[in-house]
Amino acid sequence: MTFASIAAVTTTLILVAVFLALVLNLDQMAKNIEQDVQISTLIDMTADEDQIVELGEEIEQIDGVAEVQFSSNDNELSKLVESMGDEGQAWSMFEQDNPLNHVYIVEASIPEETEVIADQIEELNNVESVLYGKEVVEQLFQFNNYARAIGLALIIALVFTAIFLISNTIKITIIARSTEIGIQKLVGATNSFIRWPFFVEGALLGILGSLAPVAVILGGYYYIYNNFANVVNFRFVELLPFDPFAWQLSGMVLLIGAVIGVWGSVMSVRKFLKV
Amino acid sequence: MTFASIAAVTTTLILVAVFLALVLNLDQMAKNIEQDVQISTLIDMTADEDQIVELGEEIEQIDGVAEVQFSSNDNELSKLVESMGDEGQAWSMFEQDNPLNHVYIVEASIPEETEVIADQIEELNNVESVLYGKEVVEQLFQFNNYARAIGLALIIALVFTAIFLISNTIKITIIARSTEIGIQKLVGATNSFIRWPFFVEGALLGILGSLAPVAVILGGYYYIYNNFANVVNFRFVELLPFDPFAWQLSGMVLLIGAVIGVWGSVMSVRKFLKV
Amino acid sequence: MITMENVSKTYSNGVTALNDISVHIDRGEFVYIVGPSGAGKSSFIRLIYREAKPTKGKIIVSDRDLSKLKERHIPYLRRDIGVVFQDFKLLQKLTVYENVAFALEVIETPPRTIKRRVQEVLKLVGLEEKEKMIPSELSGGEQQRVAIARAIVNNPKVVIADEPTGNLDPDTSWEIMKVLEDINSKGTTIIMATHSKHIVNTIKRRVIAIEDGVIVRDQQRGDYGYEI
Amino acid sequence: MITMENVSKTYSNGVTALNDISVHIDRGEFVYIVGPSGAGKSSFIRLIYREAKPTKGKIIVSDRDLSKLKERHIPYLRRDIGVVFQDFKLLQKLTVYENVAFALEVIETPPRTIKRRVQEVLKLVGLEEKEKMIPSELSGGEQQRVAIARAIVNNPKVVIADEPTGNLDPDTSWEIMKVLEDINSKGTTIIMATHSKHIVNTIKRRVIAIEDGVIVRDQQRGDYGYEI
Ligand SMILES: Nc1ncnc2c1ncn2[C@@H]1O[C@H](COP(=O)(O)OP(=O)(O)OP(=O)(O)O)[C@@H](O)[C@H]1O
Ligand SMILES: Nc1ncnc2c1ncn2[C@@H]1O[C@H](COP(=O)(O)OP(=O)(O)OP(=O)(O)O)[C@@H](O)[C@H]1O
Ligand SMILES: [Mg+2]
Ligand SMILES: [Mg+2]
Repeated sequence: MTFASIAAVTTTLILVAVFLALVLNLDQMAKNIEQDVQISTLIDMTADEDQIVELGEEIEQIDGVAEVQFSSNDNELSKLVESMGDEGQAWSMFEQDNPLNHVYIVEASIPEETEVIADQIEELNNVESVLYGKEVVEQLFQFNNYARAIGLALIIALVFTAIFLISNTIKITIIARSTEIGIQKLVGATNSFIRWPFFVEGALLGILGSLAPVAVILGGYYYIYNNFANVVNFRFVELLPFDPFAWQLSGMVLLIGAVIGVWGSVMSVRKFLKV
Repeated sequence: MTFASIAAVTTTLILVAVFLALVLNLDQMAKNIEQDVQISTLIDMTADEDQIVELGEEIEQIDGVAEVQFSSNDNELSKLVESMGDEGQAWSMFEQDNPLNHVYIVEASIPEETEVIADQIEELNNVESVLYGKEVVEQLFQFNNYARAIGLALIIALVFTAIFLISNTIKITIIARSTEIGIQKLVGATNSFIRWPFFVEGALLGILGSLAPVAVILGGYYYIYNNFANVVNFRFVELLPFDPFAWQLSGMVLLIGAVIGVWGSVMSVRKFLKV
Repeated sequence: MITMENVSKTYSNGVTALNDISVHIDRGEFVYIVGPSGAGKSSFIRLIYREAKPTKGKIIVSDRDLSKLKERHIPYLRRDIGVVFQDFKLLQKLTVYENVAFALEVIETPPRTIKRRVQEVLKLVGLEEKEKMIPSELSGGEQQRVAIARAIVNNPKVVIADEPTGNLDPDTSWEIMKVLEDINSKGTTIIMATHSKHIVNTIKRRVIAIEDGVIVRDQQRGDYGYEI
Repeated sequence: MITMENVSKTYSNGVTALNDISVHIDRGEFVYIVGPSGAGKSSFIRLIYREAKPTKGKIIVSDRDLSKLKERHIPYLRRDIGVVFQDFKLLQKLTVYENVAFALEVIETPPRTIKRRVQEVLKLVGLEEKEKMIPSELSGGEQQRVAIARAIVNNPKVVIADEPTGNLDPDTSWEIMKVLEDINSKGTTIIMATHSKHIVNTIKRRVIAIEDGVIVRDQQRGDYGYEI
């Protein structure tokens, strides 16, 4: 029975750990995306150098602008050629006759303000147009919010699942011992005398039950981090570094295990002390 | 106790359902990606119409080629302009002086054979070069394989978790009744007489325990499908349609619940019939 | 009916409860098993209905050789034997009525017969008014009488009773003894472990005295034989 | 020591086990509780150590008014009272030694004292050789003697015994009675429910007879009073 209890705690906590890792990583990725939202200010082809500098200063003075970076049309073309891979080679013939604008790349300090800032920039002189993937950004924000909400819901559901399973396990253990508890009370044992072994057992159960999950976290995350990073390297898909993330996660799981174990045991004993 | 058991089954099966939905969707998305791997055969600028037609026929005769489609350079340019959004407008000025090649778009019937076919096409006359995102495709295949492996591992782990938790629950229920079983045997009850109530109980427990998960699947997937689809519409990220997927998933969960319930109960009773 | 040949029983903790016992009990006999606490009376009884297996020796119960009895035939042996356990062994979640009916349900008696027969037997042991109560709501003596009712309800060939009057007052004890005598006179074999000098000395029957796992006396119409 | 005033006890299923009982038991008395099965003897006993609460009336045990006793003070009441339960109530996972020692552990007796005292008491009930066995390895009478040992081990002010000889042969019964007489002579109050006419009529003490929940007789140096 004790083995079964620990195994139940273990399986649950492994699930909690996996979800925590997933959700925290997703959340971090979502933050990466947010951080990466940039406004491309296409500068009028007709603007001379002074006007360009002046425009840069004006943009910097807008509230909420975090960074402004100049990128020449040559630079833009080579970025384009690069981003298109093999197919892009065909375009490199236009290097002499660059059809692109010079660009100011602007970053908002609060990503949600991107739209407001873009609108303000558009009003300025010598701005041909402003590009920031309006729809993409909005979609990303929404996706981000969804991901966070779902992630939070999943974590809460899982912690409750864990609490439920553990206290359920302990409760059944105690039901099996309720006769013993009744006899102990009849022989003159106080509630605290009866309670403390269960308290210790709960804590032990929680901690023993979280040892395997901690091992799984450390081993598994180490493996996944090292292998996954090579396979998936899209722009925003980047795992949190093993150190300190895996250690923090392990600490959280140990803590959750111990707290839930003690809590579950105390809750369950209380019911049976009324003999 | 019975309520607690059903609740434990319920929580586990909800997790199984969520994972099944996730994994099956991911798997489908991976398949979508696979299906979409195309080879762009850039045709020599110097080739005349006959030669182009001939090349098309030659390509079609290669083993494993599923489809060959011609796309003129005008067509390619407008696709390019389109795919680049606002920024692409600048390029439309080249419509008169199109720097692009005519293209044959080739699809392999087995996506993994893409590389072999591309190599064969490259050998043909009037082919300037062959583009198929070698690295991207390989990465996608690898990602796909990883996703499947991880998905499979997760599902197996979860089904075992479910089996473990359910049989654990039933086992503990039976431990609590082992005295009763012992007495029944001493009064002359046969094993099957004792076993069948547990059999029924196991099945009921499994089925009752899967009702809530089925409700969650139907309700939750309906909501997510309708909302998520609007938010995330990247190329390959497409959810399986509610009907029939959610119904199939519900059926699977019900079946898993019933089978696990009966199995867990039969397994656990066996141990206590040796009185 | 029951034959034991050189039977010994040593428990897994090393205690030898019975040591080379040989005895024969005929169909229709009424036998008292007497002896001090811990002598081996309950162990002797447990061997007959195969709750325990002998370490050595041969046991034959109503033409079944217990050493050759297959696991799955044990229930059928037990249906021929009604047992009053020293610790009652009632099903705690069932009512008095259901506990007694259970012994009939396992042999698939028709429900109508069950009802009539259970009420008949409950009346015999004086519990007709408590049929809806569960064991934990009964006094010690009442529980003992439920155990007796369950043992005799399906008219078994043998009734084995381990201290069936230990928790009963003399009046009730005599009533129970009357019931046992009655079914014995109809041909049922009765084996009864008891500490009651009075009963043994009043209703004179065969007495088997066990001490330290050995039969020290086997006497027709014997008396209890121990000093008070 | 123990005073009951107009005490009634009706169980939740409607059975009135005790009906307007008034009684006073002095420090150092030795009282038999007799009466037919189901009369209310065990219920009477359960009220004293507060396993059950009276439906009506007032109970005072060693200067504690039980109706005013706080939940958390119940353990201390019970430590003053040693109880031999009719169904023994032994801890099934502990050995004989540990079961008896448990009653000393709850009152935080020093380990050395525990060891000496437990061995002393086990010798008194004749179980010194079985101290390492668990209850399921004991005969009925042996379990009963463990229950007796546990009840007297911490020298309680009152010993309440519910049929302490129900599973014992006459010899062992008399030994137990000697033990009870002995601790009674040292000032311990003894209350003993019993069906043994012999014991009551031989060791003459105060007899309280209960029938149908009512005290029908309360007699110094009385006899058992029921016909065999
Ligand atoms: N399950 C068991 N495992 C180990 N030893 C046992 C077991 N049951 C009984 N014993 C031991 O075997 C001996 C005989 O026990 P048994 O129950 O047969 O005695 P008994 O004659 O019925 O006594 P009583 O009159 O007290 O019921 C005792 O010493 C007891 O401790
Ligand atoms: N927990 C309970 N719930 C309901 N009814 C009970 C409970 N305990 C006892 N009774 C009933 O109360 C009555 C008195 O029971 P009690 O146990 O006091 O009898 P007793 O005198 O000890 O009998 P015995 O000699 O058979 O042990 C009985 O009719 C019994 O059915
Ligand atoms: Mg016995
Ligand atoms: Mg009683």
